[in-house]
Amino acid sequence: MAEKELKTPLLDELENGPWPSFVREIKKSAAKNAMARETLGQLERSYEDRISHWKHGGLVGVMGYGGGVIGRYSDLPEEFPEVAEFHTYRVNQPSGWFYTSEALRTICDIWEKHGSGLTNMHGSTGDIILLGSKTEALEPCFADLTEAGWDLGGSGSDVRTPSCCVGPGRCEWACYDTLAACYDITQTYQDELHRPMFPYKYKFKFAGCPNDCVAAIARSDMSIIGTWKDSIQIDQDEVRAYAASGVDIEAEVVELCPTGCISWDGEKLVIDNSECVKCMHCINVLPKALAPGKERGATILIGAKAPIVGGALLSSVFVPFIEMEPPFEEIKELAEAIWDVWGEYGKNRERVGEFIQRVGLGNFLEEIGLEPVPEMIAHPRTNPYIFFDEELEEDEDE
Amino acid sequence: MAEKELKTPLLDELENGPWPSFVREIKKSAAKNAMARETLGQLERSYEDRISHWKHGGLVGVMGYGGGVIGRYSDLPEEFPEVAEFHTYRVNQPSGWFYTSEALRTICDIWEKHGSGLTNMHGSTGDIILLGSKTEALEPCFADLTEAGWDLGGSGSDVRTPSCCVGPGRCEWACYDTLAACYDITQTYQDELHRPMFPYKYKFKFAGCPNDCVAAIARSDMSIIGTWKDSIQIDQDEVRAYAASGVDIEAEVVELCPTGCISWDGEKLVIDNSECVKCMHCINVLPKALAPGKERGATILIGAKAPIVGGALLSSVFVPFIEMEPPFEEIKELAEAIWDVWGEYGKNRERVGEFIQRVGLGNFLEEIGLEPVPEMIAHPRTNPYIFFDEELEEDEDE
Amino acid sequence: MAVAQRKTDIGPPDYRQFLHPVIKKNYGKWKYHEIPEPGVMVHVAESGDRIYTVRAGTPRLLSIESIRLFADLADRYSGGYLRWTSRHNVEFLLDDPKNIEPLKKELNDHGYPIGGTGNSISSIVHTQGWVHCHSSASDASGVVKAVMDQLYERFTTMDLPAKLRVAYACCLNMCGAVHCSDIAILGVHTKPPTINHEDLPKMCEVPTLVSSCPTGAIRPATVDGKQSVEVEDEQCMYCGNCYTVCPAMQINNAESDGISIWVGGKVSNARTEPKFSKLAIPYLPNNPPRWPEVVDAVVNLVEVYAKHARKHERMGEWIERIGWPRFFELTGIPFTKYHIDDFKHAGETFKRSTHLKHTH
Amino acid sequence: MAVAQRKTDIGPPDYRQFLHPVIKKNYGKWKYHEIPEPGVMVHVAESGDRIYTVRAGTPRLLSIESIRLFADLADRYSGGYLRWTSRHNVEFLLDDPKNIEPLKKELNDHGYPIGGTGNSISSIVHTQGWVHCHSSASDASGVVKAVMDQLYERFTTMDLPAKLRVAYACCLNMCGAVHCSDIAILGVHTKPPTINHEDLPKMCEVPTLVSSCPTGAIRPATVDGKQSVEVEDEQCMYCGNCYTVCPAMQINNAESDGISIWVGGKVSNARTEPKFSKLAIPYLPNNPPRWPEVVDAVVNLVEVYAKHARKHERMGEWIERIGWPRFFELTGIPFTKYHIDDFKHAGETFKRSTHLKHTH
Ligand code: SRM
Ligand code: SRM
Ligand code: SRM
Ligand code: SRM
Ligand code: SF4
Ligand code: SF4
Ligand code: SF4
Ligand code: SF4
Ligand code: SF4
Ligand code: SF4
Ligand code: SF4
Ligand code: SF4
Repeated sequence: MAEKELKTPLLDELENGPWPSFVREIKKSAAKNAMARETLGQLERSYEDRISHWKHGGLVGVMGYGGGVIGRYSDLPEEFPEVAEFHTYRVNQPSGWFYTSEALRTICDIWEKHGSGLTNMHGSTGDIILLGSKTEALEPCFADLTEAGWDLGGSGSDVRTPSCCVGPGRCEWACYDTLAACYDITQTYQDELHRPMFPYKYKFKFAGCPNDCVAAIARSDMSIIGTWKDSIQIDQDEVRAYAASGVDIEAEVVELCPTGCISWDGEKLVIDNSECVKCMHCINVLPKALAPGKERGATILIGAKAPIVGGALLSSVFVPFIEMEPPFEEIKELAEAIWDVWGEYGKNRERVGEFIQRVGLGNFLEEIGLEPVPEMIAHPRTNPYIFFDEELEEDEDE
Repeated sequence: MAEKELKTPLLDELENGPWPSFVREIKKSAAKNAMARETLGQLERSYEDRISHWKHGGLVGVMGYGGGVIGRYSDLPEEFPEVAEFHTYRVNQPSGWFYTSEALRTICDIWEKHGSGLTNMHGSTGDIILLGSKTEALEPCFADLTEAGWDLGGSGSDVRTPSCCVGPGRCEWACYDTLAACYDITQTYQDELHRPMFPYKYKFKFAGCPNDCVAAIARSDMSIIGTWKDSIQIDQDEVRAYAASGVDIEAEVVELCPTGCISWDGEKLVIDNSECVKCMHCINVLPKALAPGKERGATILIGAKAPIVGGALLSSVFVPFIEMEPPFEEIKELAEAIWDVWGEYGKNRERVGEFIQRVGLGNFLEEIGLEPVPEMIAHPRTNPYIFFDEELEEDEDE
Repeated sequence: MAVAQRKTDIGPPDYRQFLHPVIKKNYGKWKYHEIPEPGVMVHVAESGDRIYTVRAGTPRLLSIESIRLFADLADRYSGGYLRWTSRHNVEFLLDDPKNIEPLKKELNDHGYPIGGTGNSISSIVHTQGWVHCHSSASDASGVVKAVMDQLYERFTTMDLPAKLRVAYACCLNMCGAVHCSDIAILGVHTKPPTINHEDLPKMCEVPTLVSSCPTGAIRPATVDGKQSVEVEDEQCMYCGNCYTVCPAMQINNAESDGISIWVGGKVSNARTEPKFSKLAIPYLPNNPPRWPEVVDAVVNLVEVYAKHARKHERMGEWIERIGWPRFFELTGIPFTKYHIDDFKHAGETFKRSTHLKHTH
Repeated sequence: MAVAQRKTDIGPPDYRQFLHPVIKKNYGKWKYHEIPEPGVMVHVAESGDRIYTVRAGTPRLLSIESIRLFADLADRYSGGYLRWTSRHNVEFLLDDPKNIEPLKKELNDHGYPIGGTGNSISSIVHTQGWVHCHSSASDASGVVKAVMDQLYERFTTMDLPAKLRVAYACCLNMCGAVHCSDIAILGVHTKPPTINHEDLPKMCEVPTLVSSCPTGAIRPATVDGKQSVEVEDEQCMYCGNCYTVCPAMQINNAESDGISIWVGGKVSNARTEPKFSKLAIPYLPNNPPRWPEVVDAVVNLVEVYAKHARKHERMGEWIERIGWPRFFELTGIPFTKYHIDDFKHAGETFKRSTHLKHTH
């Protein structure tokens, strides 16, 4: 089959049009690599049949690791023997997806040697995805990767590859060092990352400010989102310059502040910082004039996940404000406390956000040893179904 | 015991203070009536013991009716034999709680003859509550009531006594005739009101406008709330008069409009009625200047209830706009269609709001024969768990 | 057992016979209203006719003696026409404004205060309590009387930011609109039911009883050879639903019953959508005859609200503007794990954004 | 089986070795940024230093040939320094603004468009589809390519009211942030799984399988004498969770798999709190290679939004302002019963007020 000329009329359609074409990418590799060629062939079949031709992965991986490789098999192995086994590696990306050309070439060379030559830059979790490896290639490829300084990321019921926004690397709004925090946490939890031992996956994401450029609040069991406590820094000259240049400060800034805490008299922008909820909007619109305050740190939120199976969750506030200095001890203490409780009482395939809903946030906090604070909730309960402790402490509510 | 002098030191405390005292009320009747006196005695015991001394009611009522009487027995019958049986009648109030002195005296006379002389004017559902009757008095009291033109209201799993706001009787904002609608529905459903045959209770409440002075949206399975479709009527002279008299139109009206659809230049109030959500606020603040539009009717909402047992519900939109003319056929058709479906599939003690949540509003609408409209929802579903019909009609979504 | 002559299903009397002639004439043709003073309203019809309303507070629990008094007052001042409101205030409907003052004076002399209009605290909607109900965790009328004695001036004046609706219910059945009130006072049981295994088999059906429990805390069990049930204490949140369906599940408990306080609900659609009340204070002790802890808590809430809210801002609207953290700060109410929802849709109440005011 | 020399648990390389010298020097000391043109940014440090970014779109699925190309371009124009963004665009980090134009030209010549900054549509975050995943209801890269071909100009310009984030996922597992995107395209199965009773007993544990179903649609059953399961079709909503835990529960179906469209989600805390995406179109057919129905639907949504939203208003913020009824009206999308939630917290999505715009 690999010999026959490969006809892909349906996929060829997708070489047209202005947007860069993944088909062209596959063909680039296919020119030299049989696995890539058969990927194309099988994909064309999927386009004809309107169905995936991949089967479930079995347990494949590298020795000593429980995660980092996603097993995959073709359901047309006779026709496409080269991709009969077609596993992916999740290679842990560097913080912030920063590279040098040299680093990239190293990865390309290794992947040319051991795999299909196809990648995802990057997977949704953040990894470098090396797409399509045979089982026999796994160990040698892994050896070459680690030799060159690269390691695998997570998969299965483990810590998943943490990721972070560009942060202090290039952003003026980073309220803490996202790159350092992401790297430190990744290194600290190598064991938890490589050896699944949780009820289900556990994702960390680090965003430098409430803009959340890494979608932490939507996709991570532990979302660490930068913020500040004190007053927004204002350069009044620059505000006036924006106004002069045509920005309608009233309509674009004042009226869109969610708490209505900004006023502008044409000369001076005044912010009632005690009402500000640190949403970033005014700063976003006037980057030269405004900046987050100086007393910076992060809000820790927990429990985000996709809908399977109880419904999607956004993370919810766990620690309203925390200082973020290396070695990030509080984050680690919190994460480990969570793993202890969830590890003991969590059900199989129950994300921590679901677990908390099941056992009750109040009870969970007691187990973790955190005080409940009203910042954790949108509003207090509306239903009267309170589980009172054995002994009611009356004066608790005086 | 009824002979002994009655000491009520705890309750006597509640004769002090400026607010009218229910203890004084009980004493007024107790002066002439032994049941009232023992009510006071048993209540004093509850104040001492910090617990109710009433027991569950059994099945008591008047012949042919299944509702309208709440049975009640003392758990201290030896001590308080006069209130050993202490049932209440729910007497159906007239629409809007309008009375003449004569009508009231008739009720008082009947109640002097047959009961404790104590009442609630009125019960939370709206009835005149005659508080405390012996079992043997039920039939004669009922005979006298009906003879005088009064009938019982609902209790148990039936239509409950409908109630309504004062509406066109005294309110300039009534968008339909709440008094007439309430009366008509009550008369039409005498059978459903008196003979429980539903899975659970079913309450109607009629409010003339979105101010909802009868709390329909919070407390009725079918909430009929007046509204309008066209433009708010404005008398600009009166707006200016309010402004002149010191009302801050900008702060009190414009800025508090939930959709921001009002503007005021000091001379003229302009409302973008296509954005207005008919919340009433501007009209409430400027009653002389503004009034609901002329194309009036009601929004029908369904399913409100208290928290037992699945959690409280507010009613939700069922028909966004309906004209409200006698004989209120649409309301009746809807109510009956609901009773059919809920009556057939509802579980025991399952309110219609809970039932709809269980079977799905979409399915419920299909059963009732109503088209789904986006006004029924706050927003479309966020979870992807769609139960598709057998055959997907593709063009449905073109 | 002939039903013969006996009348049934006649329904309530036709309200039209009870309408004041001015109302009949101007029915549905009202133009506007004014509230010249607390408790007094004038509604002006398109015809120019006016109807004056004098509103008085009552304890709701009325002796027929008092109703007769109202009837007499109506005869003397309002042509015999009167009504009650949806919050059990009595309203006299007058066509002659000269009758307002004498009527007010008589009502006041008899102890019925004039007020409850506009931005006031109107009467507390409430329930039966120990006067009539079997499941009440506290009395209703007594708590209401104690609270209103302290809020009296809020009834007779109108200088709150907006209407403030207080409601009381004596158990979780919440007979009223406690679940949507600016301030709700709610009797709560805080211990699982005590089971009378003697009576249970006689009085109740076990399957119905088992299925009545929203948390599945009740299980069938054989006790002393009889078919009965047992309650998994850990799972019980004391709703009393089992007691409603089975008298042998005694939920009342003199030691542990008490009162909780809820805030920020509303019913009207004015400005913001209707809202549920939210938990402010999970538990206060049951302290008859004057429930001082409850009275203090309510007065504190009213005063903090009165001081901080903006004009036209209902309790819940004010709290949403300032945020719950500040609400707890300003009122001095401690935040506890009980405030965090852990019932069915608990997760919906968690704060799922970084919109926080970090100020302390 | 000695692990000996083999390195493990070394973690990713230290990012610091990959930072451009200007970044290293000004790390954490950035003052402000500007976007002089689509796809080009300049970040100015407190020191006055500047770093220029040129951002190019990619298909995410990259051949090592293309990565080597990027490496070459980086060597020639950005000192060898580059990064990827969280939406798989590639960014070259330049200290010399003179290199911007030639770099742009070369990228364009190789077919990689410059843009994705500011109020544009950046690259579509997506998943594996038929390229690698077993549970995909549709391809990922193909749909994305077809859609982006039509939205190309929205990538290279910045004249939308705000950022517009599009995401794609090929099944309900939603690998990405589809559940919080301005526009989400989601592959859906619409029929219950087909059970391979032959393989099931060999491959899967029945209890795990039964408990994997969120609606309890799966029950143990004996088929042809073998221990297997059956699915109550009425209760299945095709989530595919059973297929994830058991390959014998084939969920893919060439006839009935298709695509749904969701709108109005967001992640940032800017102005409004993060929001979930909501259902816009329940089902469109799977039509490779160009999915015209899906492309049209997305383009329509973008155009209606672009025309009606106010400046800085994200899709969801716009819809909340105008209300869902008007959204359906403006987009011409029919409202069906599928839009009404009927899953767990369904009731929370009902309209529980009379805040309605009655205009037609
Ligand atoms: C490769 C990747 C998609 C991609 O093309 O980028 C991916 C691919 C798969 N995901 Fe995912 N997920 C990927 C990121 C995500 C994300 C996004 C994220 O991590 O930020 C999510 C949503 C966030 C979350 O975790 O909730 C995500 C939510 C899921 C879920 C649903 C989990 C849930 O709790 O709802 C599953 C189902 C499962 O775990 O069984 C899943 C399962 C899978 C499996 C393993 C399929 C399965 O059922 O076994 C997919 C393997 C596909 C393949 O053949 O390669 N994947 N998955 C992403 C990982 C790449 C990387 O390491 O960088
Ligand atoms: C008398 C009254 C309270 C009052 O003092 O005003 C009342 C009294 C009782 N209600 Fe109620 N309810 C009364 C209005 C309400 C209301 C308000 C309303 O109708 O507007 C509600 C909330 C709205 C609603 O229907 O949800 C209400 C929600 C309940 C519930 C909870 C129902 C639920 O679905 O959540 C129960 C429990 C039950 O039905 O078993 C209940 C049950 C009861 C019972 C029958 C107690 C029981 O468990 O059997 C009470 C009898 C007390 C007694 O001894 O007189 N009562 N009950 C009200 C009826 C007077 C009247 O006819 O005018
Ligand atoms: C008499 C009564 C209707 C009845 O049929 O009995 C009534 C009568 C009026 N209401 Fe009401 N409302 C009455 C109960 C209610 C209720 C129901 C309740 O309290 O349980 C509500 C909903 C409360 C809530 O949202 O929780 C209610 C919410 C309103 C509102 C909206 C207030 C707001 O801003 O949220 C207005 C408008 C206003 O006052 O500005 C209003 C306005 C009015 C007006 C001004 C209407 C008019 O033009 O005549 C009437 C005099 C109001 C006053 O007292 O200041 N009425 N009003 C009820 C008097 C109760 C009492 O004795 O205190
Ligand atoms: C490079 C990147 C971070 C990274 O580490 O890779 C990034 C970088 C910047 N983001 Fe972002 N954002 C990046 C993904 C995101 C995401 C995540 C996503 O799209 O999945 C979000 C959340 C999106 C959402 O809410 O759904 C995001 C929400 C924002 C916002 C808030 C926008 C809003 O009004 O809601 C801003 C502020 C603004 O642009 O006004 C922002 C602003 C910025 C600034 C201006 C920050 C700065 O001062 O440098 C950067 C250039 C923005 C631009 O492209 O116009 N960035 N930004 C990501 C580029 C993605 C891409 O290639 O297109
Ligand atoms: S999340 Fe904030 S700090 Fe990080 S890149 Fe985005 S805007 Fe900058
Ligand atoms: S950050 Fe947001 S809340 Fe704070 S002042 Fe700016 S716009 Fe307002
Ligand atoms: S609900 Fe409306 S119409 Fe009825 S009394 Fe209240 S304000 Fe008037
Ligand atoms: S009724 Fe409400 S929404 Fe309509 S214009 Fe008046 S304040 Fe605005
Ligand atoms: S609230 Fe509870 S205790 Fe009070 S009257 Fe209603 S059912 Fe009885
Ligand atoms: S009180 Fe409520 S939760 Fe407790 S056992 Fe009875 S029904 Fe169940
Ligand atoms: S979304 Fe579903 S089909 Fe697509 S990669 Fe993720 S698990 Fe596979
Ligand atoms: S597809 Fe989902 S709902 Fe259907 S049987 Fe499988 S797990 Fe259950």
